[in-house]
Amino acid sequence: MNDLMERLQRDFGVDDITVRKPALTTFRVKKDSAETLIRELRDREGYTHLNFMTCIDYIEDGIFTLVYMLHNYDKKLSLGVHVDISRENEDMVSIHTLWAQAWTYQRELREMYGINFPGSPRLEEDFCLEGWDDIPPMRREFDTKEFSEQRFGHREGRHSEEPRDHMKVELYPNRGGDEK
Amino acid sequence: MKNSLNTDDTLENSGLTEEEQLLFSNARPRAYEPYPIKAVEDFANWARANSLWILAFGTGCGAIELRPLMTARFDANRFGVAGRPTPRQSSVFIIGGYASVKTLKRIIRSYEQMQGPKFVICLGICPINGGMYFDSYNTINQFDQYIPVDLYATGCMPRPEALVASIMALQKKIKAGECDGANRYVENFDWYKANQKKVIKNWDMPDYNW
Amino acid sequence: MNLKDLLSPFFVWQRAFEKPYTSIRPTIDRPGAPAYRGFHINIADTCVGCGSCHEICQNHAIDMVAVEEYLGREGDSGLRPRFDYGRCCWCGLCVDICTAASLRMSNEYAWISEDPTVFHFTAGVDDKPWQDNENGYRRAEGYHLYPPKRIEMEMLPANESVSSFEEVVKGYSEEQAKKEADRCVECGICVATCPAHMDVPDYIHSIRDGNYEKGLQLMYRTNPFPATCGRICTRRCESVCPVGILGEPVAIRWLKRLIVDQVDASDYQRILADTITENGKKIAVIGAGPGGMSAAYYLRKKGYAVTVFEAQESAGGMLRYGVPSYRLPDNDLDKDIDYIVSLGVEIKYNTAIGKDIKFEQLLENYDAVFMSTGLSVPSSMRIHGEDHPRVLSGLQVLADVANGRDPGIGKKVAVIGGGNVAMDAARVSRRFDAEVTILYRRRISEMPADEEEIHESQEEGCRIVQQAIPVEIVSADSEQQVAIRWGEAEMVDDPKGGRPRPVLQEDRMHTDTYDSIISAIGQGSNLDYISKEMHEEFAIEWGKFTPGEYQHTTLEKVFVGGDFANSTADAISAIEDGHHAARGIDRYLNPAAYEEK
Amino acid sequence: MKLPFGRTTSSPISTGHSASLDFAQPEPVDLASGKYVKLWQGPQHPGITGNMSLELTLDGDTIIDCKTHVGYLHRGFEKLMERRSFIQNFTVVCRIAVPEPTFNEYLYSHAVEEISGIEIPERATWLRTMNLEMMRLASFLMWIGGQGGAFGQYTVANWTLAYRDYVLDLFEEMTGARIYHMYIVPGGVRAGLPDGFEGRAREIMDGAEKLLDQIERVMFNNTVFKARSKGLAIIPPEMIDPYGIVGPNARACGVKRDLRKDEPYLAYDQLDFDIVTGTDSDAYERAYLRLQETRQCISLIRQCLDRMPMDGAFQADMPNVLHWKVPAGETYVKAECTRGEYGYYMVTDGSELVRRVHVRGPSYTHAIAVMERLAVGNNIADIAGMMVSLHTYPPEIER
Repeated sequence: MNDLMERLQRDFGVDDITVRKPALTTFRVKKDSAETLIRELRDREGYTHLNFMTCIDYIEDGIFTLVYMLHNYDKKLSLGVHVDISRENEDMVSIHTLWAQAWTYQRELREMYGINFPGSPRLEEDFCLEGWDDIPPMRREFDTKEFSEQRFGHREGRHSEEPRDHMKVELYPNRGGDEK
Repeated sequence: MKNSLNTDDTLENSGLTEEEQLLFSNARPRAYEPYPIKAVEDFANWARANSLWILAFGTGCGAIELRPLMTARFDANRFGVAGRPTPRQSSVFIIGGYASVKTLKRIIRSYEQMQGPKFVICLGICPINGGMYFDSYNTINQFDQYIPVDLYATGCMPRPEALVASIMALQKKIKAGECDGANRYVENFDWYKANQKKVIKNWDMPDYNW
Repeated sequence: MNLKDLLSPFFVWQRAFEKPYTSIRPTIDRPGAPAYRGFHINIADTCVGCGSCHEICQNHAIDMVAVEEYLGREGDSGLRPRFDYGRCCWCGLCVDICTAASLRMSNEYAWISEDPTVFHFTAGVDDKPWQDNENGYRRAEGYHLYPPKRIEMEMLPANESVSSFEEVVKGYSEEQAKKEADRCVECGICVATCPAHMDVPDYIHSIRDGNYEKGLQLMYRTNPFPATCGRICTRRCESVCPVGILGEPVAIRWLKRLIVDQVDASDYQRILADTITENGKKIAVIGAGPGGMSAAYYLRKKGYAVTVFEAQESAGGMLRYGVPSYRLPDNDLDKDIDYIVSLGVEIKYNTAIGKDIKFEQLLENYDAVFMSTGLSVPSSMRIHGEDHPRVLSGLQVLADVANGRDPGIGKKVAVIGGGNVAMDAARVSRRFDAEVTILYRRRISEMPADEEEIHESQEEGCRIVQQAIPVEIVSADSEQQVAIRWGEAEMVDDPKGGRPRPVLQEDRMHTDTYDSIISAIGQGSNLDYISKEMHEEFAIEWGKFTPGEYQHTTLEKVFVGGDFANSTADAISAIEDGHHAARGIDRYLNPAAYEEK
Repeated sequence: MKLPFGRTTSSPISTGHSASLDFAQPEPVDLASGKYVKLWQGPQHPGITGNMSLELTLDGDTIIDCKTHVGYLHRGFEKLMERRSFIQNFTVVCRIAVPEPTFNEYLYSHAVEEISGIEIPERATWLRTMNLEMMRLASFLMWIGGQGGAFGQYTVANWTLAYRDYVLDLFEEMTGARIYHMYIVPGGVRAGLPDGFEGRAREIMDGAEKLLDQIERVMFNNTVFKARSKGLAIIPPEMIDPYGIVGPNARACGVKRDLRKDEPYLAYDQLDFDIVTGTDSDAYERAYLRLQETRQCISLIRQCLDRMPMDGAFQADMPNVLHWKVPAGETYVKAECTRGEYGYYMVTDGSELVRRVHVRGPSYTHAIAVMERLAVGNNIADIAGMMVSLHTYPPEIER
């Protein structure tokens, strides 16, 4: 594992290498070399299985971190390849030529985060949603509860009290620390 | 040129292209009118109650309990319940819990295609008040806003026994001639349609699926 | 295709003779499993309305609604959970978290209706057919969603504590405190029970965050004696803590103490940032105990010029002279008092009202007067020979020790009484190497002293004789000694339903000789400084005031608080009295500010 | 005739693909020519597993193009989980795969435990293992019924679905619920076994064993079933890795991979079982392999009952879950469910809420990429049987 990491560090300049557990190591790679690196891991290092591909929204840093989870069946090791891209309309290199299921993931990410993967097939088709007219729902700034309340509404007739506030109002209205 | 059954009051079908508008009817649905003789109507209701044909459309989690219901252990067939593969032959629509917006569109389409008199049973908590997914951006919260409902069975999921109980309750209600869901749909058609269109943003089907 | 494969399926006929799977009457034959998670049951009388179920419900299916009959019960918010069966997913987390174990589930599962708006009910209040169902899910033994046991507090071992005045309780470490703070369910029931209504969940939250400065600010909102209360508070909050119903209550007192211990006194000014805008009015406060100083603090914050008159040479009142320093070290008390003084509160020490300055003078010279002179006179045992020189009062012993004087108790001591003063006097005596016997009229379980105090005094070697009624003090052979004649008592049930009464058994009398006898059976107030006419005007009964709203007395300018004006006679009540009187004085002197409300 | 991927209708799959399979989408056909018919199968269709739809382009009754459409069950779990606390999430996750909720519960709990460093007691390990195997048994029983039903064998469907209900009865007794058990909770499990459970479980296992023998005779030895399933939807070995095929679908073509053996979790390293593999890789082989795995389940449940400690703690020491902060971390945990590798990827940031959870269900590839490929060249009548044979659960695709 260390040899591989050293080589990746040398050849691809990967950083942020973290051993999460014996069977899982994650590292970060620049967007430009991501596809080559993943291809190399698949073809030469035996990481032939793409467990999944997903995205984490770090809205506070203004980036999307794409995660490619690769697995080596012989060594029983997994690699989490992280790629940071800007949240603002940055494209990502498509890996649909590497795995058959990759374009499905890319279609999902397009729909859920609004990330573009040029060249990926059927990217513009609806995946889970239909007629979606808001910002992509998995983005952190999208408030699903608010959206649900506005669009779908809730049945009326619900009312709840906080025990503490209720007791203050009912039992000791002029006491406690709330006065100015 | 539009082919309509009733020229006075037709539907716009604005979601369809001009070409498609020629293919679909733009007539409004019509309410069911009971037989003028009460005994005949009662007999019809008795017959309806004892041959409830369920549309085999598992719209949510609830579908998982429909399988035990229909197979050997709970054997709903003895209550006159059978599964039908097409809405045209079905009289009961069991909403199996939550309905995503995408499914709701198909539910509306299937429901409208069903021949009256037709009945809707909602399973689980989600159609009542959102349930588990009350804050989800993709599931509706109050099913009765979109399709009239005859019975609710709460639970998550309601067990097959609860399902049997709700079928029995439905039978009772039908026999009493109180199942007017489909008529409510016709009477408040515009209200239902407006609600439906509020959540279904790509309305590309006829306003009423005959 | 071979013949075997063609014939094999006909095997299915064999099944025709087997028992069918079908249940004949599906809705009746099979109730839910004994531990089925069906509809909810709440034992409304056991429930305390802490709202943990509401808090943990991910579907927002539980509302806490007010139920009239439960409002005002001790340690009860008066709310009960109301379930929305259009939301509930029957996960049972509410049952698991339920602090009172009042919530459980039945094994019933069928509720069918044509109306979607009916699926609500307040469990245990609304009548539902499953309320009496005995089956259904309950939390399993040994399964917890919060730690039921509190973090052990490190204490000085009894053999060490008995020989020094070092503080017995060592206090939590930060890490321990975080763990203990984690146990809080943030219901806020303690806030209502705390006489001062301290923001307990909030400052506990600040411990979890490691933000002690915020914690200190929160505490000073309602209590300017956090270092003191963090050590010796009677902590009624803990007695109602819902976490304590099934486990041990959150150690609120020790957590409070931790916050104060973490903040240096020199940082108080910066953290609390009490800015004072003088408003030109003058207030006199009589007595620099917790009540007086609390009033002084909150009045000062509102801009009043406050003068405190104190008969003793230092401030603190009973906290200084009645509480031994192994429970409340002087420098911790000073930490609280010094901060109040630092805001510009003037204290006139050694100034007794009535002796050094007339009460009427105060009324004349100040815009308002707050009286809080507490209970400082030991009660009499009312037995023959009580005035023997070797009969000491508990208060006096404690005050002597606090002032660094030798109380002169000798080596064999009897303490009469079962309250905190008795325990303190006994434990102090142990620290002077005396052999201590505590005589108490009733049973140990009925002692008014803190359970912890009783336990610790026993640990330290005090012998407690229960059901012992003193009858007479008699002279002993030596002048340095005194004898007491006491009789055993039997507890007799009160026919009126009150608590059992001890009845002296004349045939079981004993006489023991001691070096001294310490009487600690209670205290009364000293109101000599008030003229007789005023006594009547104040309607003082049994030396106690019954103040009106905002601690206001019948005399326009006078507000009272503290032990002689409440029934609980503890520090935290006095602090609240002072705080509340400060509110009242402000309302009285500055009514314009409150008119809008 | 010439079909996309260079296959002919007579041999549904050519086996000569190299490692660099061509993943290109088929060329769209000219519908206006009138030669082809476009047909939607699903979402309202009894032959569809779960709730998804296939957009089929037909030439006669031969499928020349298949597009899958999912999302009918999309509830946005991953979003919902980001706004629920760690304890609240455990009740949500089981809804992701309706017929097999337990794997979600286990993996979610395990991911949380791994990041926060909680060690669960041994008894909980065994209870979890047995719970998972019971789930596998119930799920396979339902699947066998589905596969039988898809080829017209409703008798078998009636048997297995009814028998599955007995397994659900066991679940009900053990966990308090039939479908959504919510039994495996971060920190352990919620309760031990009820009194007399072991005896009843053994009884039901004995019955299940007998039932499986009967099913083998009635269904697997059935000429009709053989005729319809043999040679249907062959997955060649070259497809396995490029398409991410896992579980029985991969094992049926001789790939010896099973997470329970390869990367043992829970108590699997102490249990005695072998990986079942097949050779033919067609629908029949997959079905038969699953039948054998169902038998294996029964043996594993028995082993669990034999070896499980019957008393002791079943929950680790937990913090107060009302304000539980899990330290920042990242992990990917996986388990072998009935369909293969089921995984939870979790990222936490030290707050009271999870930062990101990604749920990896095997159907994601099986029901989309693999399905779209295998459907081509087949008869429309076989589509339902083929889908069932791949064992897909749409809710785990769209979550």
